[in-house]
Amino acid sequence: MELVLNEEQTMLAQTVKEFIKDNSPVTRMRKLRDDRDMLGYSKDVWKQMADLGWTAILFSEEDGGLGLGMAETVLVTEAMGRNLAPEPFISCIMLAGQAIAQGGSKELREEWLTPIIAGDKVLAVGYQEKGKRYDIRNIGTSAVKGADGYVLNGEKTQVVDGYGADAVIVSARTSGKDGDADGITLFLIPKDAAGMTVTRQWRLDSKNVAQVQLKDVKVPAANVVGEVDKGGALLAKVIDLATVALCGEMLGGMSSAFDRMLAYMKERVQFNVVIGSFQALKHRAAKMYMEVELSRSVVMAAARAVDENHKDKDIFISTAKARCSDAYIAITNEAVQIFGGNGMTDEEEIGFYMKRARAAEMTFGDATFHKDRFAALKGY
Amino acid sequence: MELVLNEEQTMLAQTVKEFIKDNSPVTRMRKLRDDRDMLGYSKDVWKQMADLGWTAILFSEEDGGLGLGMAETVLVTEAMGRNLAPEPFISCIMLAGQAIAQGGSKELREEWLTPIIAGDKVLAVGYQEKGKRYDIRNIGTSAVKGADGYVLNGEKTQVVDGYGADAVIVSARTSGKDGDADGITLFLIPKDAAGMTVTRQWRLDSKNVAQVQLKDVKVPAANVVGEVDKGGALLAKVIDLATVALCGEMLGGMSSAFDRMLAYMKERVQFNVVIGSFQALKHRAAKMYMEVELSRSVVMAAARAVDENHKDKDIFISTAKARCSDAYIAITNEAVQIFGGNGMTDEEEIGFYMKRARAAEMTFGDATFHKDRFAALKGY
Amino acid sequence: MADLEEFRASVRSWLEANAPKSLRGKMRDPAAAFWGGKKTPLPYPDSRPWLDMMAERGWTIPFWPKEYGGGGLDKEETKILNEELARLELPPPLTGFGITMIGPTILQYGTEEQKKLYIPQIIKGEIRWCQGYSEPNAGSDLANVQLKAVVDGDDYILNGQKTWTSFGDLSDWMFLLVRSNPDVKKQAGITFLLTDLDLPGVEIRPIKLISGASPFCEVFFEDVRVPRHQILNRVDGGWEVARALLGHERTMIANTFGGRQSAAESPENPMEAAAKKYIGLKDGKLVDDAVRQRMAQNQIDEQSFLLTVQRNGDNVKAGHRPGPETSIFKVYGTELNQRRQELMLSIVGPESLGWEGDGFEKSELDLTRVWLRSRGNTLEGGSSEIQLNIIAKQVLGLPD
Amino acid sequence: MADLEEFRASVRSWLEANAPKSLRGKMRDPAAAFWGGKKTPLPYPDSRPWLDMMAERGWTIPFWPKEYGGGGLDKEETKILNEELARLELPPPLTGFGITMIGPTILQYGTEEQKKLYIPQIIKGEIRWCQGYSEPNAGSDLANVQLKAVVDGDDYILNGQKTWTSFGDLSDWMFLLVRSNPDVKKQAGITFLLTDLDLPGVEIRPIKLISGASPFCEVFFEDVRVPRHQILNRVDGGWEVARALLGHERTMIANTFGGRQSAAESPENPMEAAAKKYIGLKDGKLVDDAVRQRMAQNQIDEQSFLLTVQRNGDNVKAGHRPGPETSIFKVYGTELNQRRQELMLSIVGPESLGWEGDGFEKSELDLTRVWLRSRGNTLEGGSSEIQLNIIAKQVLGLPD
Repeated sequence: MELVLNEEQTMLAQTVKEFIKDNSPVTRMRKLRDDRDMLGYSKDVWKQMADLGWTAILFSEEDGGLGLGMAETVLVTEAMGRNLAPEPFISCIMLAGQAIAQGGSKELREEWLTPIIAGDKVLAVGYQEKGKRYDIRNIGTSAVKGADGYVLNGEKTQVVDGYGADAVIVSARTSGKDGDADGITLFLIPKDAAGMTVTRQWRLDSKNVAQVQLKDVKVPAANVVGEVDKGGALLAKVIDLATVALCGEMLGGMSSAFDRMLAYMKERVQFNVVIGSFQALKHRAAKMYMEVELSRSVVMAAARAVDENHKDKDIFISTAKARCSDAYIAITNEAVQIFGGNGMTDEEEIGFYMKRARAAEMTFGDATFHKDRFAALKGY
Repeated sequence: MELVLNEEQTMLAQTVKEFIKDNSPVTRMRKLRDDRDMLGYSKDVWKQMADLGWTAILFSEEDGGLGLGMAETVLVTEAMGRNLAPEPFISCIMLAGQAIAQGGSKELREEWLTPIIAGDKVLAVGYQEKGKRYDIRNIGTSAVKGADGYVLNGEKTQVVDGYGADAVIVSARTSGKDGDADGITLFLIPKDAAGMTVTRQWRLDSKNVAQVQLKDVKVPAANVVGEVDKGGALLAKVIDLATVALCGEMLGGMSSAFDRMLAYMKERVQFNVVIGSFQALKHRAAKMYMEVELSRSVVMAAARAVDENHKDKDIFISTAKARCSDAYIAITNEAVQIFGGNGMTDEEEIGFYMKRARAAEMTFGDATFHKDRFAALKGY
Repeated sequence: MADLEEFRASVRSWLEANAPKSLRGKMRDPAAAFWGGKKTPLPYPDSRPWLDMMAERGWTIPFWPKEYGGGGLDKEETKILNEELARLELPPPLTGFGITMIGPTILQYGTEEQKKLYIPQIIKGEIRWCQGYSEPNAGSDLANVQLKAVVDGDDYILNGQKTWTSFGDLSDWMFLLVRSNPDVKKQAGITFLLTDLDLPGVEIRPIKLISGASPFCEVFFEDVRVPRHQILNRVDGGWEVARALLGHERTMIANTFGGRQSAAESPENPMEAAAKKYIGLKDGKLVDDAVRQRMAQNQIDEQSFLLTVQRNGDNVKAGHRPGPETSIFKVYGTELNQRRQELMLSIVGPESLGWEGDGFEKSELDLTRVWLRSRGNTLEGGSSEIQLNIIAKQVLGLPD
Repeated sequence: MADLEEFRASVRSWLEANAPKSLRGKMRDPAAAFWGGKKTPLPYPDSRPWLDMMAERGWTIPFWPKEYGGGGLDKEETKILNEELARLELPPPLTGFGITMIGPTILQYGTEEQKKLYIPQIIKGEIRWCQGYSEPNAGSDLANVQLKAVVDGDDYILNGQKTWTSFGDLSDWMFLLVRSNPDVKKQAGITFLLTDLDLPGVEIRPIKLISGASPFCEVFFEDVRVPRHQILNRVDGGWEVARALLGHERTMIANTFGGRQSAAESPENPMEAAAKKYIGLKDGKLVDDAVRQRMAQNQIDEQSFLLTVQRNGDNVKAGHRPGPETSIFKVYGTELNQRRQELMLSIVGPESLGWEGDGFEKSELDLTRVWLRSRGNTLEGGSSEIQLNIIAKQVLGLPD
């Protein structure tokens, strides 16, 4: 793999960065939060991003996409991460879209992929359950096969962009027991399905997340995404892709936090000099800079490993998620410390990054989870 | 417990410190090393220390001791640690002496304790075996009961002060299997026992350590220290005491390393100023200072917890060993870094402390071993 | 000796007869702390009578001199009183900066008139005090005081701003530093002043923090007239007072983060409880070994820290000079608390991400805020960087 | 394209016909590296003929200009040569500071006469070079050069001392910094000089390290006469040369610690092997979970680092400016290596404490020394502190 952007990628990176800069300053995300906006993102901005083609990047040309790869995808999420743009890229494109693209029947793909890529419909995936931590095979939600389809019962938590979604894809156990890899099936449930209640939850990073309660929800067999009992593998695969995209976002976030810290060090005066002239702070900044650079390398490598279907791609993915989790937290902690009292105020934007760093760490497995997975993949 | 020295303790601390300062500069330990002195310590200095009463501190008045406690003992080992005095305090007094005092028959005590306390005889304890790491219940050495006593076979490694010892107490398995707590017995073997070969080993900290090979060594039942099959518990108890004494030594070593580093920071000029004026180094020095202070507290507490037979004394001991191990290593690493190239030369004494820190860490269980034990004692 | 036993008996019977039954057992209830003054809500209905009856005997601060309304108790008697309060698990009747900071400072620097005036008010909890040190462009550079004080007759006229004033909105009076002389070295032109916050021209605005709470305020002064007799120590002698007072503050912070329990005690441990709930044990060991090791490290750090606080106290009690300086406690205690809160997040996992509302338990929502709040610990009361500078200079003797 | 294939065929047949069979398979054998010169022992009997036959074609440094004895190969041809060497797993015929440091610097700053004189000697491995930068009281302050150079006719007369000279005792010539002008700003009075070490007045003493080895020397100069035409760049223009050369050195150190294998490769891993031997697996997991986690962290760090080195190289190859500066590689690479060695000690446990002799395996004794040696990595070639200063200033633009 070559860890360098080609011409097209450089152009894409530039375009996305400028769009986000012009259309999504952090003040936009703050306003959504202060307004207690139920959607938590802007349908309008999302539609513009779709019109620019970014939602299409990863889908095949057959499905109406651009047939590009993760190397391009992480450029989009990085730019979004820089300004904490809350649009449903990871939920709708990486999770739901990819699940349908890779596992959906022709009918499901025709019905849902076109509006997803067009930015007209938003779908979410509910896989997380309260108290089940990071192992997606731990599922309390059940799906029982009946005469005409399945009946689902259970509850999902923190379903990202689940509130207001046009449909939610949920994981449910069709056979086996808690912790089994087999016996999990993915079901697509349109928003008006009887028995499904979607409640907005409020999280520290102000993302749209929702509780999805399922009470005797009937789902036709045609709405199974992927194969019955084999949804665990599909979900894992899709989450791996989404993890790389999230790492891109985290890279953008930590870069921005670092840049803000550095700018503050050059401007804030104490004891008659800028604080950036204190050697202890300089050394800490230099170390944080190294963390950003290392993170950039592992994100690029993970994206390319996926694109090349590298035999060690899982190792690259866990390397990226572990490193980005630790680095994003370390950098935002340092930044808040260096911003001093100002960093503790809600008025200063740096705090948003510190909150997002935690939420991102705990999405798709935290640093420890991925270090454990790394060791297991290495065979020790 | 009161974490403060009383008047007698303050006086003792002063006396030991002065004696070591006058009689045992680090140059003495260097000379023993350079001369490849087989004993690795000085019988003469040891006798003087005994004459001053320090070998008697922990023994009961009945056994000819002073009947004092660990609170006093750590003052002696701390002073020794400051100058890396290599005399056999921990091996002979803490391990062998205590094993006999607490488990030995009246005959054994009469025969061995008096010369031990007088500094006339040196005994060592062989409990460690190659490849068995830190769990003292993993024993390959066997003792088979015969008509007149036991026959021992096996090999001990890194027996501290084993070379030239007048007798070696070894742990051997009399029943059960590797890893069992029961079934271990301690045997006292005089140096001239047929079939016992003691070979000097050379370690990075230049301590006297020895391989003890046992080939059909006959040991009379009268030489069992403690009860048959119950030697594991006695050994564990004695090692706990010795661990606290070692923590005292480590505290002395890290204090001295820290003091040397600080002095160097005040004297070494670079870029026309002393390097102690660089803020990054100042902050690192301040952090190391905290480590020394925290270590002092836990060593004092562990000693007092043992003396008071505190219900949580094992927790205090593991706290002390874990903290002192980490701190001694961190401080000596920092010190060598701050000494720069000079710190890397054999000529500069700071390197001796870095080497000793590693050896001390790996004696009686490393930091990880004691954190694990701490968690287990806490019930999680 | 007999006297002391008599004293204990009288304290005990008085407490049993008079201390409000509703407050018994609330000794460790942080919500039971009462900060006094006119604006702070009562924690419990009986908090006011409890304060009044104790203040009458001077027992809100039992060892302060009787002549100013204190209890006048000696060390032994104070200890007995505390033991008897603990016996009924009664909360302290009063807490606050009056007791821990400005009171001792007035006793040290105040004129006889000032002592007679302010100390009884403090003891009775009549006014709640807040601190006016920080200013917007000062940060760690505390001597960079810009708030102007200009003499006009018997008054100073104040113009400028303070910030990071804890509970300024709930306080009655402020002790603050003002720039009384702009023409000398900055430390030499500062005066220490006491002022009523209800004066015209004072405006108080809460600061919203990342945790969502607003425990701090900005306080603006526009042509505020403060009588000149309300200065402490001499004109332009405020820096000395400020430093003395900071010493009191650090001791207080160390006590807060060090916890008041002695190191040997083993109270029910919330971290262990959370680990068992959210992660679970298998064969007596936490299933997540990484968390297990971090917990052991954190608890070892905590024990080491508490023992160091104790050692310092024991040294002082024994009449020796204190061992490690209080700056250690501030740096280590606050960073330890941050590590503790971060570990708690790792233990609780995704459920720790909640902000409010559905789908999160109250304890989970509380944790999020407590963690965010803990980030400020290493900034307020002298940042970690400042404390490390102090240790390097004052304790280790390293040059500037 | 056809030409390249022809080139490959000719290289292959020549190597197969001529390269010593005894050296095949020794590509990764660190002991096979040959440093050239008159004093360094031959690693293998065939090392000399292998060097000579390669040097004849200029292939010790294949991409250097043909006019000075280099191979004159272009990028593609160099790549093919390396691939063919790798195919037979042949070690490089020559290594050393001539190739990595002083050679490129002479090509950059040397006069035509100097290039004609020195470059062929370097390519043929006739002289081994050592570095004379550090002095006893300089430490990280490299510009603090005290070694005096006084003009006397056509010569300089040198008096003073260098230290930390790698393998000074095995080297033939030294490139060094001398104080040619004591009356100007320290950087402005330094001259860069080349000198034969066999001249009268030079004395070389090895320094014994904590690891027991002596890879460095002190080099003393007493009235040593060096011809003035052996200066590089202008008189008093040595600092510029020194900095250019340091850039070459850092790149070399990064390569050393970054390892030459690409990040994607997974060679047999000595740490994993040691962990399996000394700790052991149970249900496919290391029994000691703390070590397991530290290993994962260390390997993640290593992979991140190697990928960053690779990214930098890929950027340069693609014609972009390099990404992160080489200072990053130095700091991170050396500290990573220290962490790696410390982790190795933890893995091996008490058996890692041996120094020599009975009761320890050779690999255990080697580890002890390698660990001790690794402590110097963050000091030599510009300490970590200096590198962090450089990053802060030159990369991040923070003020002095």
